[in-house]
Amino acid sequence: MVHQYADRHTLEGLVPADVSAGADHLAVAARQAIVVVLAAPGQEAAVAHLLASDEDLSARFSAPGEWLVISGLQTPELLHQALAALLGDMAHCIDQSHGRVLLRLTGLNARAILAKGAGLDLHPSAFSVGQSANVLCGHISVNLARVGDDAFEIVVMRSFADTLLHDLRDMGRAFDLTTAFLA
Amino acid sequence: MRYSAFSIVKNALSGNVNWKPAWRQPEPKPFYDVIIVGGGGHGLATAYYLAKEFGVRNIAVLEKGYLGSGNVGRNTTIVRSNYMLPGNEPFYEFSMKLWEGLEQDLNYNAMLSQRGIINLFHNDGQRDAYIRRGNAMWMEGVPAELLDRAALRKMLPYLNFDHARFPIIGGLLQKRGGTARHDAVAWGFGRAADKHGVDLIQNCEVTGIRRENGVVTGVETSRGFIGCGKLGLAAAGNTSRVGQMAGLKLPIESHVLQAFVTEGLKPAINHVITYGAGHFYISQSDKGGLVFGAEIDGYNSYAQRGNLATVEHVMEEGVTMIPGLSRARVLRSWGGVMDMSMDGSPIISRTPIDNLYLNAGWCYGGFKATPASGWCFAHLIAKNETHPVARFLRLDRFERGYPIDEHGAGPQPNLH
Amino acid sequence: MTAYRLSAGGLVDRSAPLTFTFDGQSMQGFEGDTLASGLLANDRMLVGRSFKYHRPRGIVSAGVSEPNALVTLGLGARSDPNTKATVAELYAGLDARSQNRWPSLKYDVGAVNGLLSPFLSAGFYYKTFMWPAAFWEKVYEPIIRKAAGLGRAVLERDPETYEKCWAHCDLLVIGSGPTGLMAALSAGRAGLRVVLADEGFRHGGSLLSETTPIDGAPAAAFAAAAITELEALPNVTLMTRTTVFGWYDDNVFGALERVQKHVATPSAKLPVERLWRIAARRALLATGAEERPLVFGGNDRPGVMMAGALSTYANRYGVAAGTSVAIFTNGSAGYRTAADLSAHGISVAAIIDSRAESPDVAPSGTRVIRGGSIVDTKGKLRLSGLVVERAGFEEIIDCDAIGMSGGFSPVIHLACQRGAKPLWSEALKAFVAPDVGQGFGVAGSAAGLYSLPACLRDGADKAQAFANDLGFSTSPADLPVVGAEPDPSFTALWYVAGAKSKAFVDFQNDVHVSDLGLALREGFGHVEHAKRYTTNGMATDQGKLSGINATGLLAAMQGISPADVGTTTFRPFYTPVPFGALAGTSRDEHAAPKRVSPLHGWAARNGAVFIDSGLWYRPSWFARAGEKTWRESVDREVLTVRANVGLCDVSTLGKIEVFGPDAAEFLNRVYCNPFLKLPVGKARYGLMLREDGMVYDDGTTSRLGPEHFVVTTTTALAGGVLSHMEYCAQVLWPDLNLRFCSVSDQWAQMAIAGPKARLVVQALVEDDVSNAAFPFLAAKAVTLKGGLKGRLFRISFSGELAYELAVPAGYGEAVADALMEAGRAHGICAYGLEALNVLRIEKGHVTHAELDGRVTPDDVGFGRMLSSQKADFIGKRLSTRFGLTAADRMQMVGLKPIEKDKDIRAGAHLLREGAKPSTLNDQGYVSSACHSPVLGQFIALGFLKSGRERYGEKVVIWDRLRGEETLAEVCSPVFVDPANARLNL
Amino acid sequence: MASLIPCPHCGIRPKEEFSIRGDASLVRPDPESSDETWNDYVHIRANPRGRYREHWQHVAGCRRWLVVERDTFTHEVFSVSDGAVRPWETSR
Repeated sequence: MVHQYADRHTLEGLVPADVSAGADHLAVAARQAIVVVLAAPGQEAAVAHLLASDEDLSARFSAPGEWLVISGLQTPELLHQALAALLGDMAHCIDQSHGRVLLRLTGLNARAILAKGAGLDLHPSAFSVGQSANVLCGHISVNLARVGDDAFEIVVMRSFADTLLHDLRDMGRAFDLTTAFLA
Repeated sequence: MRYSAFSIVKNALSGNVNWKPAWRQPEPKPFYDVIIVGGGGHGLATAYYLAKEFGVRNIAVLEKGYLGSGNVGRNTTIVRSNYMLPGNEPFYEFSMKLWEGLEQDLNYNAMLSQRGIINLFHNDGQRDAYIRRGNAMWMEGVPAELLDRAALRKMLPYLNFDHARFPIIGGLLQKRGGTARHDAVAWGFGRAADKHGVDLIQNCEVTGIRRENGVVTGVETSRGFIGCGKLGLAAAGNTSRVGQMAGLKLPIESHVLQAFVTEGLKPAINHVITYGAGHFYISQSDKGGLVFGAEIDGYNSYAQRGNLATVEHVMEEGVTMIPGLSRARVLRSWGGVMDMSMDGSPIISRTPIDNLYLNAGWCYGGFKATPASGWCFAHLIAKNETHPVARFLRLDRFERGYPIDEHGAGPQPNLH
Repeated sequence: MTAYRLSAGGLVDRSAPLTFTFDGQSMQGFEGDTLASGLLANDRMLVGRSFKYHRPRGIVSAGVSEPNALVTLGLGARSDPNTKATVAELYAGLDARSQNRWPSLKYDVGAVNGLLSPFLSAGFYYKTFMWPAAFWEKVYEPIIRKAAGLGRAVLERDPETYEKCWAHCDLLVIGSGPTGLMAALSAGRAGLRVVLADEGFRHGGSLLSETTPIDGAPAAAFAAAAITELEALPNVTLMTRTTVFGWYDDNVFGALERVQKHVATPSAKLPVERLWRIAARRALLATGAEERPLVFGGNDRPGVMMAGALSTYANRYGVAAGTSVAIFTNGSAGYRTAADLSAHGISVAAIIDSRAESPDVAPSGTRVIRGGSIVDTKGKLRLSGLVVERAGFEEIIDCDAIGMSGGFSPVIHLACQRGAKPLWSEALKAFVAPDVGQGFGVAGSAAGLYSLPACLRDGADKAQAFANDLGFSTSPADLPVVGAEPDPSFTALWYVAGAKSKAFVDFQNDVHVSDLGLALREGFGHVEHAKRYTTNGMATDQGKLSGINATGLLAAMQGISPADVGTTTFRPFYTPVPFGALAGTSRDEHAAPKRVSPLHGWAARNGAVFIDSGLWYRPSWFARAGEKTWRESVDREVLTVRANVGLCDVSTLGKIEVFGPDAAEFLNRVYCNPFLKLPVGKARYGLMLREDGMVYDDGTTSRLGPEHFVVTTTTALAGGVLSHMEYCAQVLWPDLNLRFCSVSDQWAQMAIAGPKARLVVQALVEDDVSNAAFPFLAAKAVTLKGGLKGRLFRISFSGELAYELAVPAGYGEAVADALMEAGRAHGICAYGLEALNVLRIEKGHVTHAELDGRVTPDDVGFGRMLSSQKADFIGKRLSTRFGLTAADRMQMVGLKPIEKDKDIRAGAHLLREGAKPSTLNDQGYVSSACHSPVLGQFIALGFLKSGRERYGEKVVIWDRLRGEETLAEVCSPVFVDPANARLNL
Repeated sequence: MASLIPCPHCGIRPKEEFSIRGDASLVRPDPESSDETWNDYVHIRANPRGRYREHWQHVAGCRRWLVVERDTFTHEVFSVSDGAVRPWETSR
């Protein structure tokens, strides 16, 4: 009987692995550890503080007392264990590494591309580096984070990733947006 | 003055200067046997039938704006009787039959156009629900036809058969469904009511309802107190406000529904079509404008205007249903305030106050009901007895547990 | 020749000639022309026919108010009917055709309507066409519909693309004329995020036709310099070809950008049009003022134009609309046009000034007829002269164009779209915008300031005020130097007395003065009634020219002030917006997102035929070679599950994990059946009600730990149930200590069902899945051989021994493949929604075909689940209402045709045997039906009045819609294994 | 209102990110309350023209249920707050 199972990315076959990035580029993370952290009622501030204190963790705000914690370095299991150890009874940690897909949009036109889908004001004065939020992009709810002046990360539910990819490519058509898996 | 081809010729030859006003502009009398609040389609129809069918003589209709200034003049003109539930179908079919003789009865051409209404469906579950509906229509003796994809393609080749996100698999056709010229319905009923002696009093806003010993004795208005023997409310989106003046607790929320018209185009869409994967519906007027709408904006509102997000959603549905609409230019959008009931069905009912009667809860479907609503409300007011086809449309059906919920959406008005 | 290109002047690029066609005739224009200026340069004044009388009509305006010059551009699926020639930008290869005429523009048969006009007065159709009743749809309406509309709708698939975009700014300036430019400069210099939008293809608005120098240079040069400065400011966004069409709540504006409507072959990389939603903290309306037509006899003759348009054609486009032009004016503006024309060497035949006296000075040598009025015009397809009347004397003056100037109306459309009523200004003889507050200002001519210096100052002042309001500091405005100009003045003139032919108010809809008089006479004097009765203002220009004159006329006829008549309601859209642009990219296959199951690839490899199910695509059945109909495949799948084992993708069900000390208490309140005592490691079927006592959704909930549950919902209501639970937790019971999270996308979930299911599951799962170790309704985390972690549930929708195995989504396909491999020896097959549906009907399980929002738990046989022990749960109280517990409610039953070979289909109704069909006799309906391969016949679930008392009774399954009647026996809804023996194997 | 909602957790967002449920002034009755109280809660609405408190959920954002206090005629928004009666500790 088979004992090792292949982990298939939902965008496999839809995104090339070896395209050189253009000026505006959409990279799809092939593997990512993503854990939803839900602070227990009353523990929101303490959890926020602990998450902020660990430089290896990137905690994306999604709702009061709720974060998507992302790590490009750890496996889902290790991230989950690390968070459970860090937060103990203060929070519930739910592995969503398979339930979400992470995309990174970079380039001078990244903001102009996103403005075709998201109603959030993306001007740096309104949405600065380090900020994140759940937001509607077209008809799909995503978590959007600004990770650089011209770099954004988008976390989307796995089942919607195909459509979001199509939409983002369409939004980037005028700028010759390139797409590839993140090596 | 009776309207006819002859009257048109005669007046044309005399320079069209001898036409008489469609209705008088009476001063309010101190007392009426029956006062109807609301000079829209339902209020005018009620007054007309009260006078003509039920022999009530001393009637006034009080309208805060101009006649027909509410929803009767801002809807998408659709007429149909294709309901599923026994609480609704006989009532709407009664209305349909009244429509079919209305113009001759009123001596006014409301341009009833029975061009056929087609409800599209997109999956097996919807198909089964529409078959259930079609059979419910037949139970009431109302012809309905099931169209498959091939028949639809032949009939409406411009629908999105090949690139639809939600494929069209068939449709339910009611051939007798169609449209009527909305303003003309109000004007026709108003003119005919006036001919029967009804006082149509415009610019007369009801500001209070006077009660003595538990019965209504009259209404305070912007033109002074007017006494009445019986009071009927037909105030559509303002029902809650008027009802509150009499202390009524009502299962109604007011919501805004937007409607739209395109620039005039040569006729291309010759039916009324509704989209089953959304709420979009469309027909083309005899002037050439494509008239359409979809869902309500979703929030409580008394403003006769809506928001752009809803507009965009309506257009998405429209273009998805008929790709060729893409280049048609939308000329105007407007909003009507809908009296959304808690089960999506209307109320024609007595109230806890003996001589106060209620006609409300029409949601976005009041126009097609206009004649039957008027007739049944007049029946109720005149005889203090419910008309058989309206017997389920009671105000107390909610507390008694007899909702008439066509959509199965429960007591949340913005889901109906 | 009457209209022609001037030898010099204008902002057209004479070095860039363009060839275009009109009604097949090839013509030449220049870059910078509109179609209208191009047509005039080619001496084409006659461009259209009116709606009702098919009267010949020419170009009237030079902008969006144009009622007459409507043409169809493009061919086939790319055609754009009703395009205003006055706005359409000329490009090489543009193909324009006239509309509403047959056989040709010059000879139009429809013009016969004009002869019948006495019979076609306003509202005539309401008074006739009623006899005989049957004739309306058959005879009258088709004739009327033949006459309907102007341009032709093709209804072909649009090959172009559209898109939407958001913009956010501190200040939106609408209109880039003198006021808007100064406003944008002031705000931009102060550092505000500014969007400056103009509907034209070139910024500058009226400055592009302006002859007064600014800072000693031509006005257009000032505009160009201002734009250069604004372009250099990073905080300013300039948008041309962008019409702000609507003002919505919270200062959100809709704007349409025509990205590629001016190019012959649009680039595939760009949309042809783009819809902008602009969220502006402040907005300034700088849309200028509209010149009013004069209502005089024969005022619709081709060649009668707005005076300002004549100036624009001459100054901006270098085109003379006539060789000998008369001006008819009630104010000073007419004199300016006369001066403009004279300066270009165009002969001015006369200035006819309705005022007996005025201080205005005509160009030298120009004849001025003060106190005169035009009472008629001459010519057929083109104006050849006019009849002027003064002091009782008439005179014919030859001319081939008339410029009419009836005063000005501020363009306040947007300001009044949100319910504010325009205010009548007696001083301005015009309606002005009231103070609408909310960060929306009106400036320049739109605010009734008509002189250039006043507009420039007002734009700067109001922008600075907004800047200060938002906390930006500003320096004193650096205003350009312009020679002092008097405000143009005029006297109100709603109707020119003594008309010898029809005097039109609404050109496109052919509404003339006597139509409005008739409306008034018949009681339709309210401005809204008059509009609806006569159709005044309802044409494609939405009354931009006709509205004010109708109000003035209705007032004058009644001897009251226009203030007492008011205007009709200003509503979106300021100018028409195509469906496509408002829809953007959400159309066709992309009308809604497509959700992809983690097992999609597995299903596809196994021959799945997919069907859309909400936003998902799910396998409907799995076709195998040799199977000719879907029924063959489905029957095989069902029989395989009943005999061996099958695998079904159930990943699309909603999955919500609930955590916390109060998790059990919470579930106990949202479900009607008890959950407090559900043991860890167990699943339970739950029924969720709405507060009105009706069933909302169902699903299994499993307790994975003392404070950890996983709730499943139906696919259709996954989102709705989550929202409902959030409402309950956040709003109703915020004191409960719990949290939850949707995990629907994390897990690939597979149902393995059939008597051999255990063999297949055990082959993959490390844990013991025997009946003893893992009985019916067991639920727990498991480890797959090899170490993969998953979850296993012993639940069954099919009625067979069944497991649902969940693994992290990415592994779904591999695990499904492994299950198929493990099951091969046991005859496993993949099964889809159709087979699932048959299996559950055979077992009497409900779906949303039964749970349609109108049924109680008791209706579907779950009355006993309503816990009487619980103090409270959602829906408890109202489920006791009389109507919800009445004995004659419809209850779910099974139905079997008496003749075994008859079929039953969902949607049929039920009648007592021998009863006549009627609503009163209606006994119920069929909710689900299928062919049961196990029973070898059709079976159905249905709802029948007092149904559970009627097992054994024969009822008629009445499907009139499809012409079928079938006699059936009422039975229990559980057709297969009523003792549940198979579940517990 | 209705174009943009200032979510207390996420900032100003367009209407389409929200779903709307209805009157937020209704309080779910005690189980022991009268039939009339329960019927009023489920079916009767004050439906004022003017100031109104309405439940909106930020479905595409934080998924919090919010109380939007606004005017049903002018559509002006007066305030938006979290729907949980207990003050929520924001930890953003």
